[in-house]
Amino acid sequence: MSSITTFDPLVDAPKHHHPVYDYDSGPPVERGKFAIWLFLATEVMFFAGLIGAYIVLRSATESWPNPEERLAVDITAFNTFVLIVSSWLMVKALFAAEAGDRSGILKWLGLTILGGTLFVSIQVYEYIVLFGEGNLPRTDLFWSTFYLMTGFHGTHVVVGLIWLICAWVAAARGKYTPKNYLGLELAGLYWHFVDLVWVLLFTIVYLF
Amino acid sequence: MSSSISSTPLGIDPPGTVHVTHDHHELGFWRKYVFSVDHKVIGIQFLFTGLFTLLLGGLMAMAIRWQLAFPWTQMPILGKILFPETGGVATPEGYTMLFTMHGTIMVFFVIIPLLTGAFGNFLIPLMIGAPDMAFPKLNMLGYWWMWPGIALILLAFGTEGGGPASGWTAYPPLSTIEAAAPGSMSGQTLWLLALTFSGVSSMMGAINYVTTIVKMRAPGLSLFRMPLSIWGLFIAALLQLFALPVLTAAGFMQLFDRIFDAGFFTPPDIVVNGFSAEAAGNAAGGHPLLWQHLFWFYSHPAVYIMVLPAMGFVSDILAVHARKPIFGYKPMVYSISAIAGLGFIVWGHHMFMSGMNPTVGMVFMTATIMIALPSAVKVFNWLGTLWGARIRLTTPMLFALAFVSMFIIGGLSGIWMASTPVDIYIHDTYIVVAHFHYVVFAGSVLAIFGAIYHWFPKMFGRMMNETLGKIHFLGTFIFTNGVFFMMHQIGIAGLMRRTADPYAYETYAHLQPLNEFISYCAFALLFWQIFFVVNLVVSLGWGKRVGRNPWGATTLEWDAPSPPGHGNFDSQLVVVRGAYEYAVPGEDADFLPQNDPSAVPDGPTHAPHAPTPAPVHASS
Amino acid sequence: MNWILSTFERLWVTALFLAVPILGVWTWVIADRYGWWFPENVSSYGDQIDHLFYVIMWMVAVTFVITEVVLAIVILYFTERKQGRSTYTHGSHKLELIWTAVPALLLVFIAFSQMEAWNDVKIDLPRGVATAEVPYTVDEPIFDVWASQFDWRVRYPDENGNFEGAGVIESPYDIYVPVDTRVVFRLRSRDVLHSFFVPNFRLKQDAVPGMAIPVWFEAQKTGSYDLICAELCGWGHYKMAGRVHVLPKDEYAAWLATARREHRSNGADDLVALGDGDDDDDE
Amino acid sequence: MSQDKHFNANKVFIGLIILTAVEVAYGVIGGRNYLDLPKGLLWGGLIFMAIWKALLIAWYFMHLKFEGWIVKGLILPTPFLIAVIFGYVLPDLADDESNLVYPIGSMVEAKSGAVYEHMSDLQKHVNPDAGH
Ligand code: HEA
Ligand code: HEA
Ligand code: CUA
Ligand SMILES: [Cu+2]
Repeated sequence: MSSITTFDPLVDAPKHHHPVYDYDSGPPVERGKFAIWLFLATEVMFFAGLIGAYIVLRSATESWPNPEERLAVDITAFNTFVLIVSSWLMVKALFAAEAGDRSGILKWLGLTILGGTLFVSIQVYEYIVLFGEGNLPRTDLFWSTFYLMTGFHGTHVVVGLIWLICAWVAAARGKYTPKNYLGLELAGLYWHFVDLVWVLLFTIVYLF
Repeated sequence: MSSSISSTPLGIDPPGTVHVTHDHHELGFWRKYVFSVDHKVIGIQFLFTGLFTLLLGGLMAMAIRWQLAFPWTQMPILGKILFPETGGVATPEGYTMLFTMHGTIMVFFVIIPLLTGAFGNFLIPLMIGAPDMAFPKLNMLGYWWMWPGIALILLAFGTEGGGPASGWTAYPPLSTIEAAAPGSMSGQTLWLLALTFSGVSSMMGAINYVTTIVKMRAPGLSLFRMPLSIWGLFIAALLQLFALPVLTAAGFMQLFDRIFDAGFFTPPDIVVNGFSAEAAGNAAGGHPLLWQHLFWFYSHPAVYIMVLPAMGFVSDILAVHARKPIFGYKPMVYSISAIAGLGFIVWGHHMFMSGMNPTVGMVFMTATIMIALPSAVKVFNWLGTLWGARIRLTTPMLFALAFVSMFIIGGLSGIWMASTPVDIYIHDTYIVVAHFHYVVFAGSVLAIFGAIYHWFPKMFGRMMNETLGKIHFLGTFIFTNGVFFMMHQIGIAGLMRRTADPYAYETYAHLQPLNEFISYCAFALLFWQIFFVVNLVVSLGWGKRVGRNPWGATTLEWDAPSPPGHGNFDSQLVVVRGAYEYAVPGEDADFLPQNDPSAVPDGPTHAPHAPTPAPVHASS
Repeated sequence: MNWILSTFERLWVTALFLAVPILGVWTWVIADRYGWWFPENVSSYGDQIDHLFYVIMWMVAVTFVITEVVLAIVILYFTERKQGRSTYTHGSHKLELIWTAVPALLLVFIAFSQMEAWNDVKIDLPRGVATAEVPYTVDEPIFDVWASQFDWRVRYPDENGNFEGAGVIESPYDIYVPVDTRVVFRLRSRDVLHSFFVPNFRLKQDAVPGMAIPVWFEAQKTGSYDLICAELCGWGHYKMAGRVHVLPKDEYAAWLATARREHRSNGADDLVALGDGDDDDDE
Repeated sequence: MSQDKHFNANKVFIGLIILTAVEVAYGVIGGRNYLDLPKGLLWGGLIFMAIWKALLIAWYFMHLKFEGWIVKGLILPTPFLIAVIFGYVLPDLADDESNLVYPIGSMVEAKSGAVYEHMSDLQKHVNPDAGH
């Protein structure tokens, strides 16, 4: 092949001791944050799939049972309150991080984790009660859609909690400076997202 | 050490950090070749994994072809492995498992890993002048998440009842009710898990690609200076991100149906092989079509995931070996995006006959037919690129040309199916099979071959043998058409797919000779790949060493050593012009590398008074 | 020497790519002779569908031949022969406009030319009470077709149009319809998805459990035709065959009368039997 | 880090709490137990408040408000795609005119113990309340 240049050590051999460089192109947003928002977009589509299925089955059904008769709206309303509070505490933690007040981070983040744990325990309790009453996913469509959506949200909450705990440890190690607390911010974004999804789920599962 | 860029878990150092490499203490074998975080190694891992699964899928195809040519006769070689208990004679349920596995493996474990996994990983950082992916560890994870998927899907064959048998589309209730088919026992569950794994894998990949392309382009590499390969991979990654989660959700719903008897897709009052959901005390009242909607919401965009990167590679290969700038670069970019965008609103064209509300079908039809438009723009621009060029008929070029030729066929047959009334007749006939094998095998796979021949020197620093390559091309091209063109014929004759033995029907009896011909071509196609395998192996060890830029190409990857060392480039690259500056008048070199500061800056992306090339006479 | 080789290469590649449109068109020309083409059409809307197929075929064929031939020509003329460079251009607005606009027009035309046929076949069906002109409607169909693994059951209503009770006729595999009559029936499934496919009628419709999908056709030629299941429904999918017998009107009436007299289904029971098909004999 | 991310978290928080309270009240009182408002009204109101809350969270707590167009752009396609899903699927599956012999999900509550002693079991589900 005329066009193919053969190997010439002088030009073609890798030059050693070269610096590995890293630079930033494009819009002013940290890679981590960019990626997390991409990830959140996929999460939105995931829940869109689940909720969409529910809405379709639901709105095509005449005899859909009344959720208020089957579910404890009051307890869950309180649970929603808990999650919103923890979301708010998370914001506090971020502000603390921004101010560079480590003990502040630990306090607020700790409370956030507490709130999340409370939420999960209440939901677990709810499940136990419901199972006790013999309401299983196989019982009927109401329950299968219910467990599908709340179940996947629950797992997301647990994941979020683990993430927050890691962030708490990192904070305790003093990893977050007012200049760079992105790690904490990302955990927070995920946590808020979980909260956001719940706001919607609570409405359409418990109140519709 | 992990790649210097990735030294933090998410690669989230403040931008602009300059790390100093620690190249000197060598990595151990494991960290270097197995659990490597280097995008090049990961890309090559994907490549060989993909070729291996391609072989598996291909062998299953051969078993399919044997059964269709000589139904219920003893299958040589493969029969022993696939149907030991019957002494090598296919069983009806065995056949359903065969094409289910063939389709699944080919789509989820061959084409997507090869296009996005192998070439996405290898090319993206190199082509945009980055030292590595944005999140190298995530990248490695993405590769290793695919293996459980492959393992599970192969394991499914071994389970009681055998592998999944409800087609790669897994339509319920066949797929959700265990009594419905032997393959719908644990095999189907494994199938769902396998898909979830591969889904997570490509999710990690996609996030990585998009972040890398958006955040790590070399200075001066504006979006509209990116090579079309990058554009293809970029848009494909976005398709993954927005479509795949819906399939994952649907997959979990099917798992719920299977494991917890949730009944999302199980209508009431059905008795499947003696089994009744209500009698068993399971939930019912769902709707089978719900699955079809959710499945195709992903799987139609998925078919464009399976072709857009290929289109990108082909565009680049054409430009390089035709020594000519891409004709209408921006229209190319816009059409890629348009195809992706439209791809989201046409999934219903797979459901015209499914009992879907026919009025909705009409809307889907119109949207579908419109997708031909951006595709047309691409085809004509490829022809425009070649017109007035100085083509070098290298092996990669031959495969790229083949892609153009074949994609036209596959695409055009799509128009029939897009038109609802015609689809009444041809839905689920072999016209459909012909259609998608033309776009997916004769299109994407040939493009992948071309890409392998084209970037092999960059991957391994050695050329592949041109003579063997051309022999490989000749046979592959001929036999591919022998296999798939004739499928149009049996399709028009009305033969429907997923049929183990059509000849019982008087309508189909006379089609056996043609099916035999197709099968012989298929076997020849398989054996012809020996030239490729030999070429691959020989060139790996003994191929001619090449320099950095054997083809005389302009894009950035050719500025790195072949194979590129750790960190890819000798130094920071600065891009000064578009990706396709070939044969620039008044330059002594007939190509201007994107990062070569000498000579004229960016040529105009549109030369208003360019000499009008002649396709216009042809196409009007 | 080298020159001969490169010329040879150029020629065989051109020939190869030129063979695609030539052989392609050729196979479609001879296809009919070998029965690689549509089976005979005997239904009223079959012509409409075939016609649309041909309309699209001609457009596609022209596009196909033009593009493929241009590709071959390009390879023949623009393969590197002597020294020299390719023309330096990044494209042309004019051309882009042309080859966007022309296909756009074609495609819009294609899209709209489909609507009517689709509407006739699938959307606008007779509803309400049957009359002399319209003997069968969605609400008073000629019969119900029940698909199940792996057979077709046809239930003719009794004299007063009831689909249950002893008067019902249950005919497995064989469907009898009068010729030149627009028959409307409801397609149903007992278990999984199936698809009611009669190639000679150009008729295909999936049967979905839980849905009763109205379908119509009008056979214009007597005879009996293959009924094929076209949606994967399990291991026996390939052998889920039936026959549609198109009888002259009077013969049909006679058949119905005799059937009503003799072949009476015991309604309920064999429907119970329906579910558990012949699956048991595969393992 | 962008430093200017200052907003009054407490205000947003109070807003969320109030909205939740109103929502629950509206849902329960407007629900089937008491007023039994028409579905459209009930669902409309609830969805409106839920989305309002969601937006508050995204806009402030997730400081979307302070992000550049690029981050906003990442999330932007999702509402459109969701609209596409519903736009296509609802008219198909949830359409009264479609040829279902039973309303989807009618098996909720209804559990036909003895299946198919008779053909008319299928028609039964045309009327959802039959069966129990
Ligand atoms: C890479 C994969 C790929 C690609 C690119 C395409 C591209 C297209 N596909 Fe295909 N398709 C599949 C993979 C793909 N498909 C698969 C796997 C299936 C089967 C799934 C299953 O059931 O198992 C399928 C099935 C399928 C169906 C369902 C058939 C059925 O089941 O009844 C339909 C129906 O509309 C369809 C349509 C189209 C159209 C209109 C395009 C268009 O994008 C094509 C556009 C391209 C061109 C038109 C050619 C180039 C243009 C010109 C030369 C310009 C001039 C042209 C005109 C003026 C017409 N495809
Ligand atoms: C997506 C990609 C893809 C690819 C590449 C192929 C490739 C092939 N397919 Fe398939 N096919 C599908 C996707 C694909 N298919 C799908 C989705 C279905 C539908 C399934 C369903 O109905 O559910 C299907 C169904 C399908 C059917 C219909 C079955 C039926 O409905 O009854 C048939 C029948 O002929 C068939 C044949 C073939 C043949 C002969 C090939 C040949 O082209 C294969 C050629 C491949 C080789 C010869 C392998 C060569 C190996 C190498 C080059 C690797 C070298 C190895 C190393 C270096 C380690 N396929
Ligand atoms: Cu019934 Cu296929
Ligand atoms: Cu499609």
